[in-house]
Amino acid sequence: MPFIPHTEQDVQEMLETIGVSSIEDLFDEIPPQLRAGELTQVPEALSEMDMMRRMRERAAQDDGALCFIGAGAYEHHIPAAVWDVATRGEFMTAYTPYQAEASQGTLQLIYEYQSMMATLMAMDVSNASLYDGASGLAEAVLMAVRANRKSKSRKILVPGTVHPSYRSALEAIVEAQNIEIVEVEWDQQSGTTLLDALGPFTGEDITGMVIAQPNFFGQLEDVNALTDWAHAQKALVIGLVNPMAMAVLEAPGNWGEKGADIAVGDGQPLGVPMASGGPYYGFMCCTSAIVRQMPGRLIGRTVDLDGKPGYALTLQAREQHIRRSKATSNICTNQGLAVTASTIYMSMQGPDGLANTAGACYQNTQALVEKLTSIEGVEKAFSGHNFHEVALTLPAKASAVLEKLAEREVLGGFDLGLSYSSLENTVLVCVTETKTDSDLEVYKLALADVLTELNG
Amino acid sequence: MPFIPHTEQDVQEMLETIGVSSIEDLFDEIPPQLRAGELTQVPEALSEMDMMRRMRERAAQDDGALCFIGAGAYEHHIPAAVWDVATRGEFMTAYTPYQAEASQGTLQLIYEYQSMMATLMAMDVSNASLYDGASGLAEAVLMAVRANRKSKSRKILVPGTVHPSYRSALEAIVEAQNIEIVEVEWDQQSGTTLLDALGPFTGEDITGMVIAQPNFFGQLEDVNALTDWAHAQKALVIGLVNPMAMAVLEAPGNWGEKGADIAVGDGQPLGVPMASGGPYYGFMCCTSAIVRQMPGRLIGRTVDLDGKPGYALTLQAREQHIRRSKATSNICTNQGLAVTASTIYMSMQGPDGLANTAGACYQNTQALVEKLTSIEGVEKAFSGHNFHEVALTLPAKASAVLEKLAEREVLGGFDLGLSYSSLENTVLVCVTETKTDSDLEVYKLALADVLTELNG
Amino acid sequence: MLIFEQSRSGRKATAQSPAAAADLSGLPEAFIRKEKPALPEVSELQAIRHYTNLSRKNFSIDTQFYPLGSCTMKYNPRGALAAATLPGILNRHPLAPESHSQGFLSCMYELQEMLKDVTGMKGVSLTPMAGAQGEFAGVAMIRAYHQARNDDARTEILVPSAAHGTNPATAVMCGFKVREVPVNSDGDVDVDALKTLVGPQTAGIMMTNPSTCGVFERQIEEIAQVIHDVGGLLYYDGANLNAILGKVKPGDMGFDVMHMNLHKTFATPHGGGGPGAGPVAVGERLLPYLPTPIVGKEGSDDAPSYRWLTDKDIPETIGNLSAFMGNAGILIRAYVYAVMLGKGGMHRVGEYATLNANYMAKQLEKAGFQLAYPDRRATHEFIITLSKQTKDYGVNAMDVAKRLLDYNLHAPTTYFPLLVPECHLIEPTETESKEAMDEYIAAMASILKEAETDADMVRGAPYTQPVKRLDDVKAARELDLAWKA
Amino acid sequence: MLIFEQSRSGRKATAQSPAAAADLSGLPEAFIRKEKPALPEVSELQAIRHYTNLSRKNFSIDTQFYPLGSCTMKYNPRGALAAATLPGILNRHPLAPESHSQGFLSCMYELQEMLKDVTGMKGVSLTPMAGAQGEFAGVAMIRAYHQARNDDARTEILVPSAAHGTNPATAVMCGFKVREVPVNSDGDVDVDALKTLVGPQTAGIMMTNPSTCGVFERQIEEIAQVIHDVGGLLYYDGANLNAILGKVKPGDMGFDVMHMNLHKTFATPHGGGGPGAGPVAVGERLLPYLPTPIVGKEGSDDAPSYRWLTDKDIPETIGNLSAFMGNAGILIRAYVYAVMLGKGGMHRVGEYATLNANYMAKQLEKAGFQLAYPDRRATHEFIITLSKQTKDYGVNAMDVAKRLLDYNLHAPTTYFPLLVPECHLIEPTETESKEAMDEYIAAMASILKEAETDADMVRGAPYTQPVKRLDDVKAARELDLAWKA
Ligand SMILES: Cc1ncc(COP(=O)(O)O)c(C=O)c1O
Ligand SMILES: Cc1ncc(COP(=O)(O)O)c(C=O)c1O
Repeated sequence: MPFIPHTEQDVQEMLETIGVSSIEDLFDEIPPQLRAGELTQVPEALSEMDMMRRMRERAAQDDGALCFIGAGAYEHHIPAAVWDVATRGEFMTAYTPYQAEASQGTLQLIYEYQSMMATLMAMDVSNASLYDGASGLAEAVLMAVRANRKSKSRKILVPGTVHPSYRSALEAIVEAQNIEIVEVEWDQQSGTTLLDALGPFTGEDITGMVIAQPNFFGQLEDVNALTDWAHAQKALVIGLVNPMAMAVLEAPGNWGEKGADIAVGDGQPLGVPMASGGPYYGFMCCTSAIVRQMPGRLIGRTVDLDGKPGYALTLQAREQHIRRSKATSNICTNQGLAVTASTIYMSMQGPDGLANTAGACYQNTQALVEKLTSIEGVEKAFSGHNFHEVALTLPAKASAVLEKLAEREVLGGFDLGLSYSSLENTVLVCVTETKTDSDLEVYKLALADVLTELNG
Repeated sequence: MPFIPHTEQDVQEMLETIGVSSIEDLFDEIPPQLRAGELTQVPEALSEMDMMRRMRERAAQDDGALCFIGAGAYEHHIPAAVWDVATRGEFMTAYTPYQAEASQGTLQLIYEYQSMMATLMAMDVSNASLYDGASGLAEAVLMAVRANRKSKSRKILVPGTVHPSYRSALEAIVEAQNIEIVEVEWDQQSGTTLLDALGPFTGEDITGMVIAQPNFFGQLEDVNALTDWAHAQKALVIGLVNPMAMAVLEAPGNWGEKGADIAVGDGQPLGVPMASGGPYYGFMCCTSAIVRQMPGRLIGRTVDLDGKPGYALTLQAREQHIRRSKATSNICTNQGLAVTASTIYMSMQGPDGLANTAGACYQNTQALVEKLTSIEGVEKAFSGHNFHEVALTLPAKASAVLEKLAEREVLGGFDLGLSYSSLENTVLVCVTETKTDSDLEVYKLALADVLTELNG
Repeated sequence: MLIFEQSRSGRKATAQSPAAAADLSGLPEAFIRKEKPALPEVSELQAIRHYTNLSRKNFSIDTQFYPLGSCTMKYNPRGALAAATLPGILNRHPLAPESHSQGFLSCMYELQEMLKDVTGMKGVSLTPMAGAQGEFAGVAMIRAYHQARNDDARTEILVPSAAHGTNPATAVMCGFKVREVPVNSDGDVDVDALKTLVGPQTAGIMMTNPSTCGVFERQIEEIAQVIHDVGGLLYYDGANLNAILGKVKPGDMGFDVMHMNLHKTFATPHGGGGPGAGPVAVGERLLPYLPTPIVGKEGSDDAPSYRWLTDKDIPETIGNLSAFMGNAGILIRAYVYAVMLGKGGMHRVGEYATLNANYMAKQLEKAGFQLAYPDRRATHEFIITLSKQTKDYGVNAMDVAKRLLDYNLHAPTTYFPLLVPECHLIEPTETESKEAMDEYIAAMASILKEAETDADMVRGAPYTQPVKRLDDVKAARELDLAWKA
Repeated sequence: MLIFEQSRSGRKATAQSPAAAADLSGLPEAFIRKEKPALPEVSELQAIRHYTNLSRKNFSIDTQFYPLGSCTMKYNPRGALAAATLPGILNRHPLAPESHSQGFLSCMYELQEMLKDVTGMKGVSLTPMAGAQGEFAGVAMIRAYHQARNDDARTEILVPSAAHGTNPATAVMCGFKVREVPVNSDGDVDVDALKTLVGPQTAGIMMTNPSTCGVFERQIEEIAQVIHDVGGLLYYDGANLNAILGKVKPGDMGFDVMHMNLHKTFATPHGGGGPGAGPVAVGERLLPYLPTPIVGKEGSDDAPSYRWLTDKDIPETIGNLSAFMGNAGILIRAYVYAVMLGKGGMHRVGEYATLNANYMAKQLEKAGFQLAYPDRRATHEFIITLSKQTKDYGVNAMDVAKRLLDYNLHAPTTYFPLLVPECHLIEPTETESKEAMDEYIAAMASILKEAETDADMVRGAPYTQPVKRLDDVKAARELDLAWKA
């Protein structure tokens, strides 16, 4: 019996203690007509050896291509130590630190995580994690509505340059909350949100505004101006950022005059593998002023009976297990282990290491742009500046090009036509520090080849 | 500076404390003419990311073929938990448990290992490990010479069916000890050591005799008869065995009337990866009577000041760090981590699991023999019984066949012609529990194909 | 000591990032960060030593018996970790083209099918990232269902008083009002009261069965009838599925929609608080509303091909709840667990989980503890109440829980469900041995003696942990949520 | 509790072996095992919990400062583990054909070349499996060299009295008599005495430089002259290579043959006692005798091909010392370490190892401890002698070592080298931070105070470990080496 330790004798002794004659008897309160028959879609058990063989075969099917896709999930080097330590049984197989005295490891780690994320975002505080960036954005919007008591409109401005899946998740999650999500148009030339586009909203009651940096196109937004504009409307500013980029780009807490009120995003770039989309984690930081509106767990530093420092869950009255229907969110289980890995990752990078890594992403992206735009008909879709993603316009349909590139084992990027009808010929390409010059050359040759094939 | 934590300030403070002005000054006792110039064969540093990329590329070069080679290293399923636990920092980055109180983890584990290995071999005691099976055999021979005080001849009988590399390592290691290693001829028909071949030695002063089970050809030796014959000559019996096989085959301690005196072999099959030949470990067991002649570390159970059970290095007076030139061996560092993995492996198999695994090896081997001998000209080289290796005679030179099989990504076995001139057309094939029916079919089809190509 | 306190300015002892800073001069000043973040500057060894030592301050399944009720702290097979970290799986980009995803998609598809089978449902979406998000998806589907029928009056979700906090919190997130349904003293829902609560305003009910009282809701069929009769739907909170896995299918009990906690029932690790996975399963009526994406299968069984189903395939979907497909890596682990368990193992889970809980309940009762529902069968978990000990010795449920830590045993869930005073909710799971449970039972007996003879000592517990009891009030009053230099 | 004590007959809670027993009826009874081995029968969870908890009873580099002299307990990069466990490396059969080995062989060839460079030698064989086997290979080559010249009179190996125990033990295994060379009070070899010991009977000398006294042997050139003049050869025990890595090459000092301890200098993990790797390097004269196998390179640098060199290529080889090529997996780790260190890093190792040792030596001296060689520079390690404390307070080197454990610091090497009474041999290594050393220095100062004020307490240490001091006499007298039911 895989995983079940009982011997025949154990079972007999236990049944005797209970005073029944078979395990079956223990189910005698269940109406017989409800009892399930045999499972038909669950095959016979495989041993670990056979399972691993199957999984190796399946993994190999998907493996091997050079990946230039970003669009919310980024390939970075993860130090071997990060997951070696994170998967230690004591971290991996513990649960939520309800018994603080027996969970100081996890608790102190999360306190350190909160500290690191707060400083990286230049914000006062961070929570212990939300599910991912997209659902995190929804929680940030809900929080802004709770926190901005003076605003009555429940209106949130969301630029069209925000990740399309984030926007749809946001819609799905806040759907029942009577919140008005207003899309702000983006500028086709710069691929960013211009102050002009906000003109119509000036003077209105705006509850909050989302500002992405870099935005979905990889373009840098004028976050200072946007933040100041939003604050002038008494809106709360939600900075949606790539945390890796914050090692070199100005962080939400320092945007404009007063800084963003909430910073949110996906922590995946910080030591979490791409893994088909998860587990990642949503990080969320905010100013002290509104911490009591934060969703998710918070760890505080305190002292024990002897006055010794220790760590514990705090402000639990915001949470569902205490406040039930009045909680700030229904979140319970969060993304602890991914946070554990990220914390170790950040400690192994330090401020300079992280800046160098982010810088290498930027440089490599510039280098690829140079290479690819040397191919006739390939051009940067937008003016302005990028971090490590860039929209390139191709002399062919992006979907066709990407398919042909994949046949050459190059995953060339994200087809922007899927989300923006005006961008059918545009591909969103990402280059991180993991790519070498020869990788870029492989991409270039493959693309030239594909375009020749498609366009003759 | 990879791995070196010193800041500029640290260095300055430390130099001041020492009272020198530069690190260079610390080397002022070294004659200047001895100072090395720049290293020319060590390239510039790679980051972990770049190193891993290189290593992944190199690993991929060697990966992917189906392996039917045995000949001393065996592919077995290793439960994922085994090395997950063995590579915990506390096991992996500790050293020899000199400070017993701070090493009870390693010490108790070795005590458990000794217990497991002793019961698996049906012997009284086990040491904590030697380097590998081959060097372990040499240590066993040296031990037998020390332990058999009544024998003066220093003559050791070693059947020709013992692994050729083990025999050459034995020669190399005992070379200076004035020991006579006598090869016992093997029977060409059965591929085993017959009592007949021992006739000439009956009545002589024999110090010890090595008996392999299974032998290098995978054949089962008549261990009972051989043991009794050797004991009749007052020789000590050294059983050289595959520990996996001992789950189903009679163990050295139970051979013949009195059982072997020493059991030795390579522990690799018990949870240690093939890894190009090591690290494996040599196990060694013996009877209580001769334990004081054992080489290597021994862990004993004792009590602490409070009478609480604990574990410590014991009988250290056999070892080099105490006895120096009078030690039983020069071994110091042994193969601790491999032993750690094996101990966990054995605990996760149990007696029945190990027997089932060994049994599956045997069955799969039988199945492959049946398949391959259905090809014309392919035959079992020897009569008698096998465990999980078998010598097959081919209608072509083994070296040529193996080369062509490798081109088809089948590593078909070991070319016995390399070690036995009479067996140029014979290949030693191994099948473990890791092979499926379809693997065997792949081998059969490839072999048929190769033979057609070679023989037209 | 905090990692920050080990930091030294300029320490760069790492092979983990490019040695040189990049040239950022192409970027305008306005975009560039002015002040470095105060991340720690430590060596690789310092980081490893620090976090390795931190880990050693945790209790965990791998190191202790951990009978945390409602959380199903069962053995997390290491093989699942090995499979999930195979490079082809770990490094797959979520938006990789289907041509480079067939291996992964086939696993997800098979998992969907297995989950349909064990739940007795008609459709599964794997995307919710934990139980609570599964609840959200489920209740959002109930909402979508009523909306599609223009049945706008359905503004209430019923929740038994014993329910987990996520249930009412979720109902509110989905725009409903919450009405509590009372529970009888035998742990079953008060059906008469229920009948008075339902009506055209009833969107549905959220139930856990076995309930959080650790008993099987015997009138479930009647309850389903009552709810369905008024046009409501039944939501099944699958947190307790372990109790009946392979024995009863929620779909057969009349539930219309449910989530599973794969980090409980399917043995994926809890990770110090997560990540989990909370797939939803639905009956016929809610199929059109499943959250995206889902994996579809095309072609023959011999040469299947798999593809993502999105809002183009499921136009009435409630939408996507995350950027990609949820916690894929956890889903892989759950798939692997199911594959290693197989049909036979799947049937055994509920059996042995139930056997263990009933054994512990009986032994603790013999040892002098009071069961909350002494006349009921325990399911996979059970409740004891320490009201008597609280009254007699001034030793309450929390004191006993803390004292257990000194016996190197993790405490059970305390003070939940709220309706049983001074309670311990104890869930051994099927992967614990009789010996482990006997040790716990002996510890409880011993603590009971200690309470009689030295209540002060018990109230001061624990004594053997890295810290003693912590000042929670100070933590909340003098908020310190981030280290400052 | 032992794993055996958790065993229950018939427990088969595993997905780790075929579920059914095989049919062995094809094998004659005589071959078949009659009685099962008494291996433990436990569940996967029990095994994991047991061994995880056992590991927690160890000190290790990953959890503590571990300044064990002569052992170079430096940080073991986790990246080396990751590389060594890549499937193509981990699963390569040692006898795989060269067509399927080019990746592996290229690493081994490059490692050989790097080791030649750092040692200043002409040839390297990677095969010895630890330092002691490297010593064996080296001295066996010295023997082979003299034998090839029919120089049969050379029956003696000289060994300084401070030498590690493996040196004399090895010489004896190679058939030599051992003669001890005295060491002066400044830690250098007594060259005058040496001159009286050498002659036509001298096969060679085994030396460690820096010596085990933690000082650099300043007269090494003269010693080389003396030995070479009488026709002997010089063996370099590379255990202390960390002190001079990138600074001095043994080949330049006049050594003819040496081993390296890759588990020290090249940062491969010590594994609770091993495995290590002890490659040998030789000068011109001993090239023909190197142990097999070695990796050779053919073809151009652009399109190299690698192959095994065996006794066919090296007919005078002393032979093979293991079944295959030694501890390949450790060699891979060492290769990775060298690659990540690079030329620059390699030069830094000796520098910072030396800086750390000299700093600690000075601070401990200031704290009131007596250096064994106060007028010498420390190398990568240094010795303090606690003779005074032993006399004054009855607190000896062992007591202080045990007390350090209570400060959560691993003890240094004690009572080695034998010629310094009551000694601690302390080696911080270059990967430890100033803070870690300061903590150790403070602990030592504190223990000194304790010795003055409460010697009994110190003599009873440790108090914080899983056990107190163990009864070694009982362990040896009432031998219990294996559990019996
Ligand atoms: C009964 C019950 N329902 C719902 C949940 C919420 O699940 P999750 O924590 O995965 O969001 C839990 C988990 O703690 C639970 O015990
Ligand atoms: C000086 C010295 N020589 C030789 C050795 C033996 O090396 P190994 O333990 O690797 O066999 C050691 C190791 O402990 C040592 O310190």
